[in-house]
Amino acid sequence: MKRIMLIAFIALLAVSLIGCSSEETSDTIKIGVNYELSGPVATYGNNTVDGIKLAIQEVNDAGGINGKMVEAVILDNKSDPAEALSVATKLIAEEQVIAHLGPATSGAALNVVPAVTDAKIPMISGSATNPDVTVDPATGETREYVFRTCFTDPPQAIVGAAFAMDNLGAKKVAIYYDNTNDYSKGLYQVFKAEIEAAGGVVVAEEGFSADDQEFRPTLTKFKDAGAELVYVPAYYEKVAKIISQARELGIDVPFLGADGWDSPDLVAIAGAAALNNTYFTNHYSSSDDAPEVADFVKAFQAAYDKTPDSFAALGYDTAKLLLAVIAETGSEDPQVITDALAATKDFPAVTGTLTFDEFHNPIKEIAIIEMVDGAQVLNTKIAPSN
Amino acid sequence: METLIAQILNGLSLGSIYALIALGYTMVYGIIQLINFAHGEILMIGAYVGYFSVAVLGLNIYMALLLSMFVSSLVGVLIERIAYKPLRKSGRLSVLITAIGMSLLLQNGGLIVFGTDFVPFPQVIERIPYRLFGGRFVVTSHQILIFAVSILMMLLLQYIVGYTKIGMAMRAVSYDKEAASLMGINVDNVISFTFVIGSSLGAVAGVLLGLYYQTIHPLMGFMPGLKAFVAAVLGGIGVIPGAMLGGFLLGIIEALVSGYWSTTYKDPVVFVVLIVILIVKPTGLLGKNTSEKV
Amino acid sequence: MFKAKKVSKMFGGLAAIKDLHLHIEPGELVGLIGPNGAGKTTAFNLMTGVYSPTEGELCFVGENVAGLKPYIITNKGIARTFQNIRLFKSMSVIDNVKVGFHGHIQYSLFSAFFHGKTYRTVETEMENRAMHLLQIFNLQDKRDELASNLPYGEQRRLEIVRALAAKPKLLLLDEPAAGMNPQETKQLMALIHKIRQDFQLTILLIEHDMSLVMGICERLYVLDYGRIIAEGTPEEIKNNPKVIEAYLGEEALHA
Amino acid sequence: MTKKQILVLSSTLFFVWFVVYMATDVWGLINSFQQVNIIWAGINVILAVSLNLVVGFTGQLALGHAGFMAVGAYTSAVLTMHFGIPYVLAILAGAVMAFFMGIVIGLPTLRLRGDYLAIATLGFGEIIRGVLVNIDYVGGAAGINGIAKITNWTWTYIFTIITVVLINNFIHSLHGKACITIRDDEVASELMGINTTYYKTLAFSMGAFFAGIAGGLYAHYFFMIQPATFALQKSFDALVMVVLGGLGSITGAVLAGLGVTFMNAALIELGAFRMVIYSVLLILVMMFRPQGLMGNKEFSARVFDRILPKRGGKDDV
Repeated sequence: MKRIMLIAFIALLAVSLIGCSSEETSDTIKIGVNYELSGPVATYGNNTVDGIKLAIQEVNDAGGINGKMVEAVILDNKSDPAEALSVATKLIAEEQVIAHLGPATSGAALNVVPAVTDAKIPMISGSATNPDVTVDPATGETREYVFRTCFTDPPQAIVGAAFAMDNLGAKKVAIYYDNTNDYSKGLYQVFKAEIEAAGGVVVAEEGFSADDQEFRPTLTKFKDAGAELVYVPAYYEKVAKIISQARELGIDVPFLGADGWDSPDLVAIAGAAALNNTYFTNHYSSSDDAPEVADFVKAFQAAYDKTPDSFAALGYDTAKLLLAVIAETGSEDPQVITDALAATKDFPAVTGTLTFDEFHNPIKEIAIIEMVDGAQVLNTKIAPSN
Repeated sequence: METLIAQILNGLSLGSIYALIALGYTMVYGIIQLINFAHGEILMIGAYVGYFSVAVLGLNIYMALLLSMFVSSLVGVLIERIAYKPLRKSGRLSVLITAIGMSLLLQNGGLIVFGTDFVPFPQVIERIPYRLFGGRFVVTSHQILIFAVSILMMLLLQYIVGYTKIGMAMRAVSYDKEAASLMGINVDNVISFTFVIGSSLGAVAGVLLGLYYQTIHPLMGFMPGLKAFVAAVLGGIGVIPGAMLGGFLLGIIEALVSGYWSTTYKDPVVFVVLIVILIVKPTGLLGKNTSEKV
Repeated sequence: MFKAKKVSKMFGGLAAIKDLHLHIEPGELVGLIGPNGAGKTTAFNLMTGVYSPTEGELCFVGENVAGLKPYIITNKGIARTFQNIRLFKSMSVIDNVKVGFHGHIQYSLFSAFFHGKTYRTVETEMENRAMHLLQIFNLQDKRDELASNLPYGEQRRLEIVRALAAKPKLLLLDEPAAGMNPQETKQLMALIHKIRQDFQLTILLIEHDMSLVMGICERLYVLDYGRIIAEGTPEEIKNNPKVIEAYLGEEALHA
Repeated sequence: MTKKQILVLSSTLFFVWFVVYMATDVWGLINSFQQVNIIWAGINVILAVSLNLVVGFTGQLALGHAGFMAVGAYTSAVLTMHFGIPYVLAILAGAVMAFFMGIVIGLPTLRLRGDYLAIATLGFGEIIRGVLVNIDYVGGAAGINGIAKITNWTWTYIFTIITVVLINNFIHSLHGKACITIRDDEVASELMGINTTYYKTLAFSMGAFFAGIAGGLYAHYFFMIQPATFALQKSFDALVMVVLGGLGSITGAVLAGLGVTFMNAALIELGAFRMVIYSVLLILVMMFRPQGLMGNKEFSARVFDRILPKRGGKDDV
């Protein structure tokens, strides 16, 4: 029994140990970056952070903001919501950042929200699509300090469904979504509702899990169900495999997806031929000739020797937006920055001209990208109706 | 009926991959009764070596395979010599925990060295779908390749273990290490040789997995490795044809669960099957009964 | 007290024990001897439930115990020691003995978690009884040593103490004198005699040391190739030609 | 243990609680990051000590600890959110649920030899996760969000102390010793009249019970739970703590639980490198000190006797 006393002492010791953290006064502007750099969704985090780093590098190369350099404190949340909260508190309490970027996934972002709200620090996620991230579902009120630069699930799925029915003339669709991913599930639910509301039929719907590589059994099922279009709201790596396996099985119907498709690796994995007759909704196209997009793609390629995917673009936009607001207000007061962020209007982002609505969601045009012989071709641009 | 056959074909192709990985597990387990948790990671290393040989060194696929088998064997033997060998006399628990540690180390080391992105694997062998019976069933060139390789490997292993001198030494070591060493068998070398074979098999599986599923990733070995182990247990661990049988069965079970129920129940079902097998026939379908010495 | 009827044990196609017949009367001290590999330990394993016999009946105090789990058989009153000592190495000497009490001194799980009054009274009682047993075997000074740190002879003695703690009616000793010098063996013989008296035990022992076997056993069974080839008093066995052949055969093999 | 020792012990425990409580809630000395880590420390100590009961003391390599944590977390979260059950009751209910799952899983699988058990329990953890992903009532892959944040320093401390004391008591009882004999020599144990299956299942489900408590604490602090949180990685984390601390040492498990938590916090900037460090440590410990850093030693009571003014009575633990 007595050893418990020792334990108690050690607990005390530990408390005093973590009590002595270093306090440093800095003449830099500190931005907290809390992303998934390891663990199952490390790809999203790493690509987003590449974009963030590029944006900060550009600002610093141009002399910083008001003579101060921008310093990003980048920490890994291991793709774990609890760890994300831990990282957020570290950034806020110990690094004393004035703004918080990330995390990538909605689950982790939701876990961070109370911490930034308590500390009154603005937070922007580049890819947390769950509507609850910026709006408290219990009260229906917008969370004052939380913003996102990506779409929420509904607009993309609504536009996608309309495109499937009207432009591609598909009445019978199958949906194949990532059951372990709330982004994917969110799109699936809205898409299904939209299709059914417009008089279409969902002939088959299936979830896969993040570890899956073998999709033939389910695709065989879709084939038997007579689907005229397959909606795959997932990330490019799975999408590429799904489409190439489907084409091998002789499923020639169009495939439709969302911004998670956007990566040069989509073509590298699936091959150009398999991707013909596939479409996805996106904020932008890396083949877009708008100057912001072209410059960004060029700079990104120069820095990392690869083409940016949508995570990188959103990360870049997120950081650029924040830094622009800081520069504009000339203030390092988180409250001032928060208020200015909420008032953002027509910010020229790579992923489309950005205006925040009352729910802190961006209003952007949605582009429909068609894959033609391995190249992304802008099929049409649609402004979401809601 | 047609769908059923199509699904069984789907299952067979997945199953040949499990079988190929399971052979490696079974080899090592058969000789030193160790679940080499790091086998999946050796597979991953094999896949990356294959990738670099093709994409960076510009070697052809056969040279890439050889190089990847060589490097994987080296890693396998190193792991055995550094981490497992010193523990040969300590309890099972220690070795098992070390194996888990190795697996974690290689996974996380891989994430740091190779990055967290999925790397597209160069499609050096063309994917040709063959449509049978007017397109009702589809078999691709890759599926045939993997199926053939796994059968070939099984036969080769059977031959090595059953009809060669080193195979006899391996069997002797698996029965009784001490007696084997008294008979003049160099036990260390035999165990190393086992790891060479197991790891080479892992490398082949890794490269084929890369070719077949088009990407590689530092964590690519873990889940298939685990499933393959389940397959090995299902068929009777330590029994070479058992690994094969278990692999095919597991693949077919997964395909049928995905096809007739839901993909998301596939993994739970696989593990339920494992637990049931362990309870009903712990030695697996083709396994032999052994009892503990007192 | 104990009867084995037509007991056989097959491993694969091989019979380790074939048609074993044994009977032990209450209070007897019986020896089981035979050349190496004759199946003596296998016989013990069958009697204690480690193996279940392929066929045949094992009766203990009028009840068939064949195929029962080892812990049930132990709790019915058969305890044993092992040829290659199997103490609980990471436990202290006294804890090894306390574990032996397991089947007949207990308190509830609740007491175990909350260390209430029953816990304390039972623990004290066990402590006293364990010390008493250790004293008989002259191990009382080692009570807090780790079992694995004891010298070989003391480990053998501790195994017997642990078996006694299980309050057996029948005690099976598997080569209790193995590795002991003549002096120690002599002491052990005296000890076995003493505990048989004090605890009213029936004892069956396997032994290689002929002086010990001939010295203390009242009756002997000789096992060869899994079969009983002879039975009788030490005098009878000494002169039994079959036994001599079995042993000589073995010696010839060794030479 | 004498009355005096109990007094000193409980006042020390109270003092620790009081100091941390004041530092957090009144003096404001402990910032939010440190608070998160203190809660983690408690949860990790519970996980390490409870898994040690299974792996360290009973010698059964179980890799499904996170699965039981998930059962506790989900059960307690559903109870507080949808049924308005009070916090403490909900946590206990979660633990009881985990306990029963432990029996259901343990009874069949614990008959298996060590290495099969590892795989079977690992598989079980995956089954739990796979099933949770498929249940829409608990949010599927997105999990449950908006659980009341009730867990605080006081609750964590109480549950941690209770866990450590109870498991410590158990280990030093006859029942606990029966478990240890299984680790030392399962055959001999059975031949000493010990129903090994019963005790293995008991240790396993007791471990599950406390893992369930850890899950309940977790759910009501991080207010959101997802199946992915309770993946294999969490089970491995717990195993790392047990191995580092010492297979079969309560003190070791407590130290490792605290140590790993604070190391995690201190090395947060290393990101993915942390896992490499842990796995290397795991291997090195197995190679050079297979019994773990503390081995099966506990902190000797004598340390305290020296601190105390007068030597107390005989130590009963």
